[in-house]
Amino acid sequence: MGDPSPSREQLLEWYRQMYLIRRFEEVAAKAYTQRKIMGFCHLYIGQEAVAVGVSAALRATDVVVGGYRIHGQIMARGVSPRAIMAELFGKDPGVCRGVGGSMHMASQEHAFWGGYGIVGGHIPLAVGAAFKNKYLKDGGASLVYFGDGASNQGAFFEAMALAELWKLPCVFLLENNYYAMGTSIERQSAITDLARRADGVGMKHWQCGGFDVAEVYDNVAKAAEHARSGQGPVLLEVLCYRYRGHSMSDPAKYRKSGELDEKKKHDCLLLCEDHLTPHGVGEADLAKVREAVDAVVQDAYEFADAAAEADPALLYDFVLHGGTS
Amino acid sequence: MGDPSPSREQLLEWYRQMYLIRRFEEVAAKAYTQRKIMGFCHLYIGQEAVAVGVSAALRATDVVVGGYRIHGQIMARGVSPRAIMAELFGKDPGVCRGVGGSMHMASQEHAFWGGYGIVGGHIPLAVGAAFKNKYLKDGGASLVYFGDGASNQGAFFEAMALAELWKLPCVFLLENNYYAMGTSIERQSAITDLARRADGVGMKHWQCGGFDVAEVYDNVAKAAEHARSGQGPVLLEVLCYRYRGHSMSDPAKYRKSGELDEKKKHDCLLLCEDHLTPHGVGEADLAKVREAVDAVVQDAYEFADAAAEADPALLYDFVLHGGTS
Amino acid sequence: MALPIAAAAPRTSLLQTREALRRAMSEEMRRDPTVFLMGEEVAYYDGAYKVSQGMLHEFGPERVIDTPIAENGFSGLAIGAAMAGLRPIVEFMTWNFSLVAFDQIINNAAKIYQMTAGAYHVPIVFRGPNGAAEALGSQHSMAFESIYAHFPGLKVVSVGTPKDAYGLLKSAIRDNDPVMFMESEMLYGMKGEVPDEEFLIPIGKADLKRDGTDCTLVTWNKQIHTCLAAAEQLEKEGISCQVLDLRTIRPLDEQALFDAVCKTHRMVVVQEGYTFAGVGAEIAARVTEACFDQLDAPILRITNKDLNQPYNPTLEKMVLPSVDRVKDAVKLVCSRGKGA
Amino acid sequence: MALPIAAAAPRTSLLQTREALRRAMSEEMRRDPTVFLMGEEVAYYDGAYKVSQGMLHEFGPERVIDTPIAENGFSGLAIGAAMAGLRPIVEFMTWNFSLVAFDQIINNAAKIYQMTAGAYHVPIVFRGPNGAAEALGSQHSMAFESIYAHFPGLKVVSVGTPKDAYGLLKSAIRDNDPVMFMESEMLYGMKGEVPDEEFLIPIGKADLKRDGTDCTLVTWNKQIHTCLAAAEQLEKEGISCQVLDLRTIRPLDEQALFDAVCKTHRMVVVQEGYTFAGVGAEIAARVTEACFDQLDAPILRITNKDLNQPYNPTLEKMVLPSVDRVKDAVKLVCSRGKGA
Ligand SMILES: Cc1ncc(C[n+]2csc(CCOP(=O)(O)OP(=O)(O)O)c2C)c(N)n1
Ligand SMILES: Cc1ncc(C[n+]2csc(CCOP(=O)(O)OP(=O)(O)O)c2C)c(N)n1
Ligand SMILES: [Mg+2]
Ligand SMILES: [Mg+2]
Repeated sequence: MGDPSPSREQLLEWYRQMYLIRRFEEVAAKAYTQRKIMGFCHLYIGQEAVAVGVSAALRATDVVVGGYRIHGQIMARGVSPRAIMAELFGKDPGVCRGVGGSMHMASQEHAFWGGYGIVGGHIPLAVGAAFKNKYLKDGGASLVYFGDGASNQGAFFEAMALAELWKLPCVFLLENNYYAMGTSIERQSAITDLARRADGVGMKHWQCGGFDVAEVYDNVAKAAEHARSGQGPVLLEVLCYRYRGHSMSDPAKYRKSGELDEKKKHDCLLLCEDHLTPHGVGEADLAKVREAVDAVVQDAYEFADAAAEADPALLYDFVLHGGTS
Repeated sequence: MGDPSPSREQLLEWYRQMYLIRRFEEVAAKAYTQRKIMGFCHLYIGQEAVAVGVSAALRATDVVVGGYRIHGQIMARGVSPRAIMAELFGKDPGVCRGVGGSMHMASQEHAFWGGYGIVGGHIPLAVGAAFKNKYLKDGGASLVYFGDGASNQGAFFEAMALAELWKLPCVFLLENNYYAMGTSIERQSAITDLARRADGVGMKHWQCGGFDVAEVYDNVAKAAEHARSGQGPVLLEVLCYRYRGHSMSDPAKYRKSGELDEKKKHDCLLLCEDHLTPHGVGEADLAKVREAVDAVVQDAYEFADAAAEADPALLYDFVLHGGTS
Repeated sequence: MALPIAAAAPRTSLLQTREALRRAMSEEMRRDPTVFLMGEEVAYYDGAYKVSQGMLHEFGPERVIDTPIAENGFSGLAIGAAMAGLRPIVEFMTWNFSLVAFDQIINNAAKIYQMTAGAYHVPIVFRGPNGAAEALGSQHSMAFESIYAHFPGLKVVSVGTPKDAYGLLKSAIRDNDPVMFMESEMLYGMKGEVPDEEFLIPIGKADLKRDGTDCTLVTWNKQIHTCLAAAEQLEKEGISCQVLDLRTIRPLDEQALFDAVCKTHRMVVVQEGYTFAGVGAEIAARVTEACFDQLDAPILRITNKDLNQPYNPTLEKMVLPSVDRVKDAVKLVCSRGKGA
Repeated sequence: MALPIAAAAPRTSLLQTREALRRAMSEEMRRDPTVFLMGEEVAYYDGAYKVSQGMLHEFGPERVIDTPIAENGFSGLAIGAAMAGLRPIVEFMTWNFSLVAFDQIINNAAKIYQMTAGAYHVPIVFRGPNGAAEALGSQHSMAFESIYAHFPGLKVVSVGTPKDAYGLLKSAIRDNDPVMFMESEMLYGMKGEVPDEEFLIPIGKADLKRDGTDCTLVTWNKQIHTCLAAAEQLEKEGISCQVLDLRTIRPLDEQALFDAVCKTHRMVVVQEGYTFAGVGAEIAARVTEACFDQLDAPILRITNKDLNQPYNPTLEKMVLPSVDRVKDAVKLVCSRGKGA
């Protein structure tokens, strides 16, 4: 159950994680312009409270499945910035040995399944993880992240219907950041409160804010508890916002004027600072946290830059597993 | 707008059509056991009021798209029993020249698009027809038939979402006959009032009975009017029942005991007779109708039996259209 | 343990293909509690083609699971379950319906092991009847070997006898990669001897179903029987054909193909399904590349005529490979002398 | 009308591929009000790769239509619109996303004309970038010619120059059958001369992009440029290659292939995408069957290594066809003497 008033330590740790994600993404953006990162690079800046709140509310063994905007999601799961940055650089110590890239990162140790580039195509996988939880009665649950855009895919609907029919312990976490690339929510869907998608299959659903990490934490904890209890899955719509373009090549000219500045007033770091003030945490303390994080990210950048390229042998190592049970 | 009290002539014509479908299917069943019809043969017996009510409520130019249980649906559109029976027999004068078969029958003259074997895969096509109605502002609407089983397919969800987003004049007609093959509705879906599927996309929806042809007529007329008005599509769930097995090889042992007999008490022909009684139509009049229909169906059988086989040239005629605009 | 004095012939039973498949699944489910069966009508209905008859009774509804008609959803769910450590068998009522789930199979099942650099793998079997049955029309008659064999990350097995069905399905269930396992509605009732003692047949090994010297017929699934019939008739006409049953389409048993062509110097591939860029093309291209100087004639392909399937049964037969078409092709390649 | 005294060289303009495509679509939309463009981000965003830049402005939101991310739904919708008499152009942001819509394309677009015995046909173009761009990883780098060319009822076009892009897209839009039209993200910015006067290039006709005598390189889309570069280098080494750009994959220009092999007696197919049962296999099998005695060497295929695409750009390049791989293959086939 979500703790209504998180402790000073918890808040500080959340602050650190959110700032880590933000700083990491800023450095990744720089590395992209240096062509050290190639292909796609979808930044998470603005949505940090979601991944951090989610991860805090789940067990380390609960399976988490992400789409393609995953740097923050996998980092919040505990994968090291070094391993993530090296992956972006296509290097051997990358979390997927440099063969995955920005969109395909997974770590079994952290029960993070990736990392999928087909919008919506990853959602049924999480229901499969929840199926296994029920099959083995292991008390686990799964959570899948996806966007407002993905909520138009048939795979999402089928996954919800199956999860609800079989009462599988899965949390469908819809990050509604109001845009799918340049298409605003009212141009992609007749309803804009997307939690209602669940009505079509009779699934429990609600909406919450995605700027306040404590609010995310509470709501995900409630949703996971509901799912784990055997009462069925939950569709949790989290209202959030991405500050950057969809990908590095998107100037995001489609925003309404003033919209971004308006959203930034509720920035997750600011809100977290507000939570921390009553605990006596001031700007000096936070600056120290940030400084430490800056060093971690700089280290990740240097590590990735110096690391060995992905090994050509990997081409052949990962065609087929080859083993048998 | 549906007429609340249909005339004697209208009722008699509906009676004739419903009985025609039933009789046709009985003879088709016989022909199947004689191996004159091959492959699949999905009978419509029990659901006749749906197709007849639907067709009466639509314009001749409105596009109608069916799934695979279509003999009754295409007949209610006005295609001759001869052409349908010949199709089932794989003969040249069949409505699709004997290359379509039971599941693939279409007639441009009757704006009946078929005839599709992939459950749910036909639904987006009808939305495309409605898209054309809106694009050309031609005042038309489209209707698509599908079953409770099909309501689990992603294609259905995506089709609904698009139709509602763009307010396309499409009626989604869900024939809920409580089973998809041997799977009863509560074993395929967490909700059993399937009209609620539309809630997930904010679409208008309601439920009506499918045994009383006048009731179907009224509801479809209302739904089509709503769609045509530009207010958006409608999901209309029609509660009905199939008397026979899913296909000819299905003994339908999955029914609850007594269920079939219970349903038959509301047989569409009986209900229609009840409507006709106040009009002074008695058993003798109805017997005459049935006798005439029996002859039509017998003629269709003989016609199909005597007709030429499908022409081998058709193999090559219909690979590609080949033309240009 | 003392050996019997004379090796007794192994005991066998006459099984229908569906019984052989059922035996394979049931044995594997007894052996390994993580194996389960999922699909439309597999449980209470006993399977649309009765392959899983009685399995619900033995294993219960947690392990023999009826699904709604949502192939994309339940295929993706099963792939996820496989990543999580279970070993799903997914029945497609027929392979035709797998097209709805194509994205899950290609973008997830086939790629996850590679994409995650080995962090996850997908031990799953998709199985069901494949190819034309009888007069099922355009959307229910496709053969899928060529479609799935195109994709690295998948294995494709296609069986034509009860014994192979049994031995290969067991291997497929134990395999740690996604296996597309293709059967045939037309063969479910066909009977054949299957040893009573448990055995496996390895994925990736072709099987010579008939020996011969003049021409090799390469085939699989129900076309084995077309080829055997053609070979028998050709024998009477003085042409000796061997019939090589590939059984596994991907990975292809190259060595068996190369050996065959080195022996007979002529080859005809008999394949159901579309012609263009089909498995027949792959075999012809690959064997020709490797054994160009061994070939006395080009490798011919007998496939479906490159058309969508019509309903009318007579027309349907004209589209499919037939004994006559196979015989004609063999005679054509044999009309070329060695070294001509 | 009097002819000009001397035929003036046709006026041309230097266009990017994306501009050529845009010009083709815009002209056809001006000509025919039933033509419309639909896809993700094609309207307000001007296209993910700016192919449709400015088209919303000219044609308005009724004819240049942004869709939600629902490829299966909007592809089916567009197929229905085509049956109803419109002529949709559907842009896939990349062809990778078409796998989600595979059922609609294969079971509906490709079959409706046949299934309805001609009552309905489907004049539709699906188009978008195809093949690997740069470091987009496993799920965003596939080439789809081989996948779609397998299916009767579809046409497959894959272009590699601005002029061909223009002339063939116009033909595709006017075609009454479903055309899968494949471009390349890597070529959108490439410039080439395109005649100012309107013209069409027929579907089904290959184009000799370079003449030569020793070996024919058969290719299409961006591998044209690999082949041209290889041919240039080989020329200096004394090997003369011709480069045959197929442009249309299905229907295949058999005659052009047969003519080429009769001339050079050696052929290498250079194809992006997976090897197994790819278009390269079809060409090798078909040409070998028809021209066996004309071949001095087996037809070789240079394709993607038969692997899923890794992200790392160096590894990615190792998977794709390259000038060096093409040169090696040509040298290998040319090491065989005529009639050897
Ligand atoms: C099936 C598919 N279609 C299209 C794309 C291209 N694409 C990548 S991300 C994206 C927008 C997704 O929007 P949303 O789900 O809201 O996620 P967000 O980017 O806001 O995190 C699109 C259209 C894709 N990757 N997969
Ligand atoms: C995609 C797909 N999956 C499975 C099938 C096999 N199948 C044919 S009909 C049917 C049941 C359909 O049930 P419903 O939609 O309720 O229609 P009804 O038979 O009741 O008319 C199934 C599973 C199919 N044809 N297509
Ligand atoms: Mg979004
Ligand atoms: Mg039903």
